[in-house]
Amino acid sequence: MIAMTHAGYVASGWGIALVTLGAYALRTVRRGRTLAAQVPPEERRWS
Amino acid sequence: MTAPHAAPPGRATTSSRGTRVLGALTLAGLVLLLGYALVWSPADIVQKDSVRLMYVHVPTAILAFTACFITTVASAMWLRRRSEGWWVLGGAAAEVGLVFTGICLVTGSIWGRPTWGTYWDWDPRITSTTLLFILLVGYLALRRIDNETGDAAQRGMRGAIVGLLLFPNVMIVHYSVDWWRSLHQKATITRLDPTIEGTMLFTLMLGIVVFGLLFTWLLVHRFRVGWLEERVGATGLDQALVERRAEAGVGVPAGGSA
Amino acid sequence: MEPVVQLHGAVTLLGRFPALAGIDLEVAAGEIVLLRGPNGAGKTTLLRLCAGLLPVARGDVRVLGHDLTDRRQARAVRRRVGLLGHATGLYDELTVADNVRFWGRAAGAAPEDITGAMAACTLDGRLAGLPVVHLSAGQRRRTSLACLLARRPKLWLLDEPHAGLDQDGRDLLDGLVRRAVAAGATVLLASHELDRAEALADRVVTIVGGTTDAAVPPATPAEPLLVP
Amino acid sequence: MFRDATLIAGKDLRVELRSKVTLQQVAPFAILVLILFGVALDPDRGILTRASAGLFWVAVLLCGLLAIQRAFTIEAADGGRDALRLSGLDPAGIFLGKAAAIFVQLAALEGVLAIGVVVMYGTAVTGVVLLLATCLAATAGLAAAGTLYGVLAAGLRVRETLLPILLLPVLAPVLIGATKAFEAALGGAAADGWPWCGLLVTFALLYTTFGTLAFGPLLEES
Repeated sequence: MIAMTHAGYVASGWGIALVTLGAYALRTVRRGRTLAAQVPPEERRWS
Repeated sequence: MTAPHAAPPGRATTSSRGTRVLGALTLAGLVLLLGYALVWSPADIVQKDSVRLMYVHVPTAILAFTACFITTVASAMWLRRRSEGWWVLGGAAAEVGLVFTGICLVTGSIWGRPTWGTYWDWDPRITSTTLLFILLVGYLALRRIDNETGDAAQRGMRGAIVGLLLFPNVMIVHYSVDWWRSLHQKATITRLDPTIEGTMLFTLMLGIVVFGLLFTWLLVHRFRVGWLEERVGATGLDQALVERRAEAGVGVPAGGSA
Repeated sequence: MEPVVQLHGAVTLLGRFPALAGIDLEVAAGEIVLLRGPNGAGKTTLLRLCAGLLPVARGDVRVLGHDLTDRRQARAVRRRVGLLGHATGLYDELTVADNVRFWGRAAGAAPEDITGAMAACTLDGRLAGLPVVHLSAGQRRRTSLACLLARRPKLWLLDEPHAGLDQDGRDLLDGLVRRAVAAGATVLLASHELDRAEALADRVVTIVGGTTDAAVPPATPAEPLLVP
Repeated sequence: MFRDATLIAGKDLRVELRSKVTLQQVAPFAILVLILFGVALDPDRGILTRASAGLFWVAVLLCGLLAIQRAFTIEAADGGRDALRLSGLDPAGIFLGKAAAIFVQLAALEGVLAIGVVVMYGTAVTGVVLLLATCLAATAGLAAAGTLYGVLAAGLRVRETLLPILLLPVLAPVLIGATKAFEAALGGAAADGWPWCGLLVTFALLYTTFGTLAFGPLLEES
């Protein structure tokens, strides 16, 4: 690993940021899928 | 956080060609940013490597304020046009903004630990960002309650007024907190302004661009989720009308205007 | 003369629930129309819709020449309408006189209208100085009626007005209604006391399940839903 | 509009005179808050005297919340909102009337609190002109923003818990401005306090104008 001071802080900071964003993105996309299934295709103007 | 794989168009999802391209672009940018932020950009002489957190803290702060601005504009447009789209956009921007504000605060306090030795500091930016977080929580709480009334056009007034005031409030809070704290820190160099130039400046700019793309991608998806929630809600109305009229032993209104 | 109240296919939502699901109704000037129907049929909602208090989800609604689908006109109607319902809008801490004076002056009534209204509702004696919180339901309703009288509305919307009134209270109410109609007002009332209400009304309209299109007048009332 | 405002303010204040809620419940609460600060912050080490400006205004803020919630429970009593809509009163007048009534009650509470702070915290009062100006401007801001968010939260089921979280972050600048202006006045450097007073005046004007415009649609919707 590259010699780095405060490695723990940098890793945890970036780690938490990416994990939170990832989780939020997945949750949103999954919610989108379940909702999209209940709506007739023409209502979804983007696909 | 992979961009949605090439789902066949038409399959029930909120992704589209546009979001897939945007998603791929964001991912590539993120990899590049991580390279620069963690490896290629130099450590700060004073703070050493903890400065690498700046590349996530500063962009998320900027995008948090942008989200509030979008919500205020969306609320203003809703007040003028009363169309559902603006109402959904207001909510989507606020929610994505809340996530970014949360990340900004967490990375800010982690970054503060090695530099100041404390997880919290009455630094004007941290204080006003925290108040911004609570303003967003309040706005979203109000919207959740407002969502219970069925008629989309009529119910959004409360949320729109608070939404309209969101960005002005953020600015007033930011200005007064800044003014309040600057009385105490006239000469000190706060850790947020280490001298930035060269690769550090480039990495920061890259960070702002990449997180901006991510923000947009999330906003588009969250908007579509909100839009679908409205559609599901709306279809419910016709169904409810049929059930209600069934009580009176009557079918769908013969001449009733749609 | 254009009818005072004109509804066609009117739909109104209370939350997500379509309290009114297609109402067709016409009330001519000077007419007294009785709304009949089981609990939860939407009678109260219909009265509040005619008062311009609820948004029109679908269909068209015209009251006193105003199209209520347009919010500004809905607000303009309210000044010319009197709604007497379960809720009286009275301030408990204030006295009867204070309440009638407040609501009267709010509607721009002249002082003599206010004292006249209180006298007409036999409230000018000992009752006037009593805080509303100590009044019986019937007395509260008479005070609320006085507030309505002071505003001289063109359209009277009465939601079970006889409920809680004693014998002479009901005679008083019927007298005031007849006098108002003679003076050019129109009345739409909902009531379960059919004997008294039918004596007063010129015409009866039945509402079930939030609609006036009921195929057959309900022998047995439909499953009543809990609707305000 | 101002005729309606005086009518509403008169009604609210008469309700208050009759029910004496602010006098018998909110005022003692104000004193209680001061005592709690005293108990919590160990009166001997002079913290209370130094922090009296900030503690005063936090107490005012908390009492303000109660006064605002009270102002709108009166309306919700017995179908009051429908009656208000039917009354033909100009919504802007209703807003100004209710804000004025809250302003008067808050001013009275601030009087009580001021005496409490001077007596209990031993604060020497200097720069009285700035103190009064700050009180006027801050209370106007509190009343205007409070009335706007009050009617907004009033129609909702969870209004007791929603109002604080909506209103207090918005009032943070008022708390900062008022405290700083008071500290300048009490610290003898009154000149530094006037810019903060300016902030309070702008805040009050902003919210009064916005409240007058937004009150109608808000009364309409909830």
